[in-house]
Amino acid sequence: MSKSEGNSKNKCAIISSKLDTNEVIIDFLKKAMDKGIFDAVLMPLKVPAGDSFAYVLIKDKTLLKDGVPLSPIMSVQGAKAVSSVTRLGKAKMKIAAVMRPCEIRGTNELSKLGQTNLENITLISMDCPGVLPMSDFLIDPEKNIRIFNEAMQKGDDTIMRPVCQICDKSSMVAGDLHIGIRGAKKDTFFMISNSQKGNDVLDKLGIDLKGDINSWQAKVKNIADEKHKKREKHLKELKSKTGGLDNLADTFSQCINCHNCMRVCPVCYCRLCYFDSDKVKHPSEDYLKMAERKGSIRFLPDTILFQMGRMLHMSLSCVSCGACEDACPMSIPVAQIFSMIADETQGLFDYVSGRNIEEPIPLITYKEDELHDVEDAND
Amino acid sequence: MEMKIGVYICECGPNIADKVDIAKVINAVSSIDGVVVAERYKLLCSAEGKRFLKEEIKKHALTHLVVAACSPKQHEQTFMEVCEKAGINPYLFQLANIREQCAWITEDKDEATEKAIRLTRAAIKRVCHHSPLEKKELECNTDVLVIGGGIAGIETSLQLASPDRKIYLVEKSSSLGGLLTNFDKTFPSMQSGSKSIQEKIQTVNNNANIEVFTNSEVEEILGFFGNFEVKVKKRDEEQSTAEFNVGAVVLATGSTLFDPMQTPQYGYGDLDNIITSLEFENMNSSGKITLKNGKTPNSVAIIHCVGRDKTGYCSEICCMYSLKFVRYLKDKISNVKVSNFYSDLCIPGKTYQKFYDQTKGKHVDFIRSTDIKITKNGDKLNIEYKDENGSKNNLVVDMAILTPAMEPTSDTSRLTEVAGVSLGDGGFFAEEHQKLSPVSTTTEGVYIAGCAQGPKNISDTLDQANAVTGKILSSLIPGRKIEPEVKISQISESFCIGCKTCINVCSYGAITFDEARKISVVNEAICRGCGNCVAACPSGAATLKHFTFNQIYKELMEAVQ
Amino acid sequence: MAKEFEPRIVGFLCNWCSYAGADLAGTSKLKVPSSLTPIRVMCSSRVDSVLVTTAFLRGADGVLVAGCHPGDCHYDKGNYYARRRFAVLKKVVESLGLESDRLRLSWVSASEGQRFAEVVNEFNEKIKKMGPNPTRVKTSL
Amino acid sequence: MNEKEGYLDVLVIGAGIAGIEASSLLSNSGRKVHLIEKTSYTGGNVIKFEEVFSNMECSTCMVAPRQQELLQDKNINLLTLAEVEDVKGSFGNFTVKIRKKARYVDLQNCIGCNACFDPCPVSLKNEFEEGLSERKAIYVPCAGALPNVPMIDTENCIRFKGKECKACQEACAFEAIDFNQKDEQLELKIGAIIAATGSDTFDPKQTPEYGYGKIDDVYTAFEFERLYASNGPTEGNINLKNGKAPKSVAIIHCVGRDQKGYCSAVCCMYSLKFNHYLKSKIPDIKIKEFYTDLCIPGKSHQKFYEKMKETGTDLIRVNEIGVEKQGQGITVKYSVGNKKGNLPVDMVILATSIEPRDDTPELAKVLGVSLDEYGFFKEENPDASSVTTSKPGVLIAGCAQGPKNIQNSVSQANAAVGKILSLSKKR
Repeated sequence: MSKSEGNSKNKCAIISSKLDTNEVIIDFLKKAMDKGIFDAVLMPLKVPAGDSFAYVLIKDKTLLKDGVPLSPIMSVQGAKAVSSVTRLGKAKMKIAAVMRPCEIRGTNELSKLGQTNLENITLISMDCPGVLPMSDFLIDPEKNIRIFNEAMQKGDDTIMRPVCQICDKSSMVAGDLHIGIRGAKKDTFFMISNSQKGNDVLDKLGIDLKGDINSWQAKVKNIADEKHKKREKHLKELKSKTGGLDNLADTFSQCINCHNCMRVCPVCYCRLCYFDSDKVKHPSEDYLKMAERKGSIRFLPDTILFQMGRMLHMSLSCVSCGACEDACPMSIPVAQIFSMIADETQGLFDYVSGRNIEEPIPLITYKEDELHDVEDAND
Repeated sequence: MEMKIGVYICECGPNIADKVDIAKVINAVSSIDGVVVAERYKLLCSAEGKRFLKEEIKKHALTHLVVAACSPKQHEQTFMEVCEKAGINPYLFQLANIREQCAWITEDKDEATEKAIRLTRAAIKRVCHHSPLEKKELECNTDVLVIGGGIAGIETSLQLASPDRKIYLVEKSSSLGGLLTNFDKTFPSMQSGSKSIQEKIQTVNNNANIEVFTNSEVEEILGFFGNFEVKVKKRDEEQSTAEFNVGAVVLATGSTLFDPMQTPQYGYGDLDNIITSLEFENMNSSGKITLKNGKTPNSVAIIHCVGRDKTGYCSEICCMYSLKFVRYLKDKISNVKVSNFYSDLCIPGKTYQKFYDQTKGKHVDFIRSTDIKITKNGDKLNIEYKDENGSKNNLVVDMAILTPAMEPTSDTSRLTEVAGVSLGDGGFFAEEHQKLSPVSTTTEGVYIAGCAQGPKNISDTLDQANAVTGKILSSLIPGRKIEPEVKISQISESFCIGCKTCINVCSYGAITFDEARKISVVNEAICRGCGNCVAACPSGAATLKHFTFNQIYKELMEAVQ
Repeated sequence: MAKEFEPRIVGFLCNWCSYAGADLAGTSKLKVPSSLTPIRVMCSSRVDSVLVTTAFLRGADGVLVAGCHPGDCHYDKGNYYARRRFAVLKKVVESLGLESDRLRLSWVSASEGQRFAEVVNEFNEKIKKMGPNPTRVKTSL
Repeated sequence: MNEKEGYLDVLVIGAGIAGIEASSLLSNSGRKVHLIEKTSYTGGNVIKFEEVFSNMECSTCMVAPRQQELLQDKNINLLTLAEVEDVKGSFGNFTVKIRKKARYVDLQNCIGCNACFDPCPVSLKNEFEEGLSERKAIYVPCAGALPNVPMIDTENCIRFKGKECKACQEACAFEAIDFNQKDEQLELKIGAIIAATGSDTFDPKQTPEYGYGKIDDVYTAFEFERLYASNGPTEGNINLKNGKAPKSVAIIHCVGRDQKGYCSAVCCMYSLKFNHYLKSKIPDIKIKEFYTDLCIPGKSHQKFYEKMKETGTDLIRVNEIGVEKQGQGITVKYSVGNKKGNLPVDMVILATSIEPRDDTPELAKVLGVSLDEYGFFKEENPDASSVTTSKPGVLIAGCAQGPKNIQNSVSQANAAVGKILSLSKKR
């Protein structure tokens, strides 16, 4: 079952505009800043050199025009940006954070983990077409920006990252506001509110929530179902390719223990990763002993332990954003593997990371009567 | 300092020696780094054995001790004491269980020897990573806050108050006494209830060591066992707040009656002459049992178990007080006919059946019934019911008394927040352990007494009040410090990033969040050392003393060698 | 002839129930395979999944986590959390196509000496059938 | 403290759950406790249970840590096989004489290896296991008993009947067996006494209509507890005498209630617990509970009852009931109102009433306290706290005061301690 349809209780407005999606969002933000609804906006901006994109906190509204909400790449996972602004307390001004659905879900997870304070943050998402693989993009940024925009227009995801191609939550509304493109008539957009905060923003802007959301929901469901099928098929194939000790070892044989995947991961929020700490650094005699037993031992050691450990620690919060895979210098399909694991572990508890800010992360709670297939209480 | 580990294998008579080739074990462990001596002894837990160990520790200037012998449940404490006497920290010791979990369960001697080597090696490797741990002592306040001025709170206060222990008794309403002040008599002795409580209230008022706050509510309780800070809001003419410190808190907030308006089938509130048990107590205390029209009832129905379906439990005392009501009625109106509509007679304990036997009799009926409905019949009441065989029946009476279920008082859930305890079955305060700790909560230093813990009679309520007294008087003693558990969790300030996962999984509220530093902090006085937070913490910021990752890792590495 | 495969099983036993149950197996002189190396922890909730994974990847042929029966935890609710963590661990191992049958969670009470012996015997037999854990000799782990 | 100011030590009689809890709490307060126990082991009746209602918690897991602590507690002087012979004086200043029977096994030397059992030539029914298994003349009642040190039953040991047997002594590697041990008499100066001697259960041989003792597979509650116990005679396998598992069971409530004249407060709940026992071992088993009034008071118990009902427990309210042998089987004959019924079953369990221990009158006399009409210790005032007796300084706790569940026993144990500590500080 696909879980990516919009919330059925969502209210929506239909906005008519001849602008493109990026422009519509920026226009909306500008109006909101004019009315003093937001003091600042956090969103991707093209860097001055023009060859990349970065999250920028924009206080001067004249700079809004350079914003690219639907940037062709995910340079930094937005949840990390929100966390850096609010980890130590609520933002001192009202900020609109414009991000992709997976980034918002990451933000929600971090909020549950005390790493963001969303009190003064309004989370705004949009239907996500995916992003380009970082390594592809960097070959010729200018050309790739163009290609990306064309693909986006056509709704073609074949050039996007593999995890984007199998993302069945690309329209999931998990923040306060969502701008919908899918299923919209020409020159119209859906402005969907998902919270009281969202309602208030639209109210102040004089936008009535009276639009009919059905065509967006139908289209979104359609895409999500299709992608969900693709996801299941792809992950199954991946499982057979990487599954088993030999395949797994082969898959990670190129890992250089740089831990970049962990560093860019939005939900890897630890100050110091467990696997970077002294706890997992053992005296050399331990490794010598292992070498003796095995005949030889690969260095750096404990690659699989690191990957499995990270799965144990954060697969329940993984939002399949793909940041890890972009960051892997050895092109290991980390994000795909993590997506596969995350679907399984989250499925144990019927949990979808970041879907709902009220839903507790499964490991901080329990039910008395559950999971009997993993225990053997009576013979 | 250089590590000098002594390893001693206990023969335990033939128990280990016959099953394990001890010489082989000694041989296998002697060469491990840090081991300066490995020897066998016939019985290490004997007086001579302990003397031997003590001398060995001194002779070899040992820094760490490993004993391979029986289960730690048997003699861990024994050998820790030897360490202490010999001048090494008792936590620099490890016991390898090569008797219960090796010699006694393994048939083959080679296998047993091999396993004994494994277990002893693991203990040696582990002990290398032990840290000396010290007992701590914490100052404590011995005063007590008692919330609720009913019989449970009053009894607790009276038992606890003394010149060196001040009691703060906080009551929500304007006067002390609680429900009991309404009772003319109490079962089974039929002594005067209100008189005995008035006497106790007088004693409370005369006790200089009890400060009573009426019309007051506890607003805030911060801190932990031995050191709570309390804020009480007084609803006097001018609102004011009192602040004081105590070492323990007693929740004795009692119970209230189920509201029969929620069960319209009984006609309460609609029809005249249908009253609740509490209303009947008051009517009886006023001296006269009358109908609305001033006449004396000739027939009365007592409806048991009102609201039981909704609350989901038996309130324990209703059958008995219904029998008491029969006595009230018979005392005042000798020829009255009383019919008890009940489902099961619950009169547990040694004295109640006699009370029942002496109450039943002429004009006292017990009708086992279901599906009761009360309707109007002229100026009388018609009780419709299904009898035991399922056939419909009815009875016309002058008056009906409802015995509603007992429920937690309205401020119970607010107080769970204030006192940091949880709600249990039926919405009453949850005890720490259903059987063994009925008056404690999972928050150390917060106790429950009386009907706040669940429906019960006066005698059991007083027992609980005294039980709380026992708990407090044995743990908060003037001049004595509190010794918390030694093997507790600690959270590294430099690793913690404040995700609060540990706080969420702790059953004892032992971890708090330091808002200023944005990190979790373990309260040493509360932590019991289960290690749940350690396994929950993804960053390894939480560690459990004496069960650290490394200590366990070393053990398991030996297990897989 | 090659020596019969002797599994290496790590057993994390909670102090209050399962370790006591294991002791009782001893006091009752029951037969328990020597392949199990017991490791005492105060509560099954102390057993973090990384420890179990470490044991597994270092070549343990089986890892047993044993604690008080649900509802009996000495620390109130620890075993419920332990069960969730174990479920996640098992799912991760299984999803990676590794042998999740080498991991076992059992509830053993202090009076269940017999059950403890049965659990270990059964697990030992199962592991014997599975053969040695290939992680033990895998070079690139 | 001297005689004038009063002694602080406390004597606790009975090392069941109430006695254990009272002793530990007193010890925490810094008091020295002499805990005397008639049998050779601690834990009383509670350690006979596999699980306790309503959470179905493992009883051993619950109590064993407390028993262990008790043995290691330096403030508690545990005297097993001991009984009070004489008490003189008053609150704060009692002189107590105690007779401590010889165990013939040294508590210090014995390491609990049980090597002495096998060579013992005597075999007899094990009382702890309700006679369902055998023991030797040197024995511990069950595996895991604490202290884990055997005793010699001199009534059955052939050496004490004049034979020259020392098989156990020869088997002992620790010189723990000492045939020359003598009974001792101790005199203690103490300030207060808590009697926590527990209770017994009604002997259903007094009610022949249930066929107990005459018909196979009719069990008392305690026998059934041991049948289910994982450390019991069958290691928890519920079997009929013929070795087969029962397919149908009748549980009869209130056995002995008419004779005793009171409701024993716990039988309905433990009968429901038996349901759980039976269903967990034999899922398809058919169970009928025959009862009169369901007495499941308190906030937690009805929930369990409802859970049991969901699993298909059949409860039948009866006014008359009897058990008869019919052919190879058992038939329960009962009447509901005017209707009569017959139910063939494989096994019958009798929920027997709780009654005072035989030696309660004797102990009451020694302590100088009175008994109530049922033979339990009488509390000072039935409407007040039930732990005080007519004699100051002598308190009661647990089932010695009347039938009750574990929670209330523990409450009373704590309450007795509360009374002692609170009174002493004021005295």
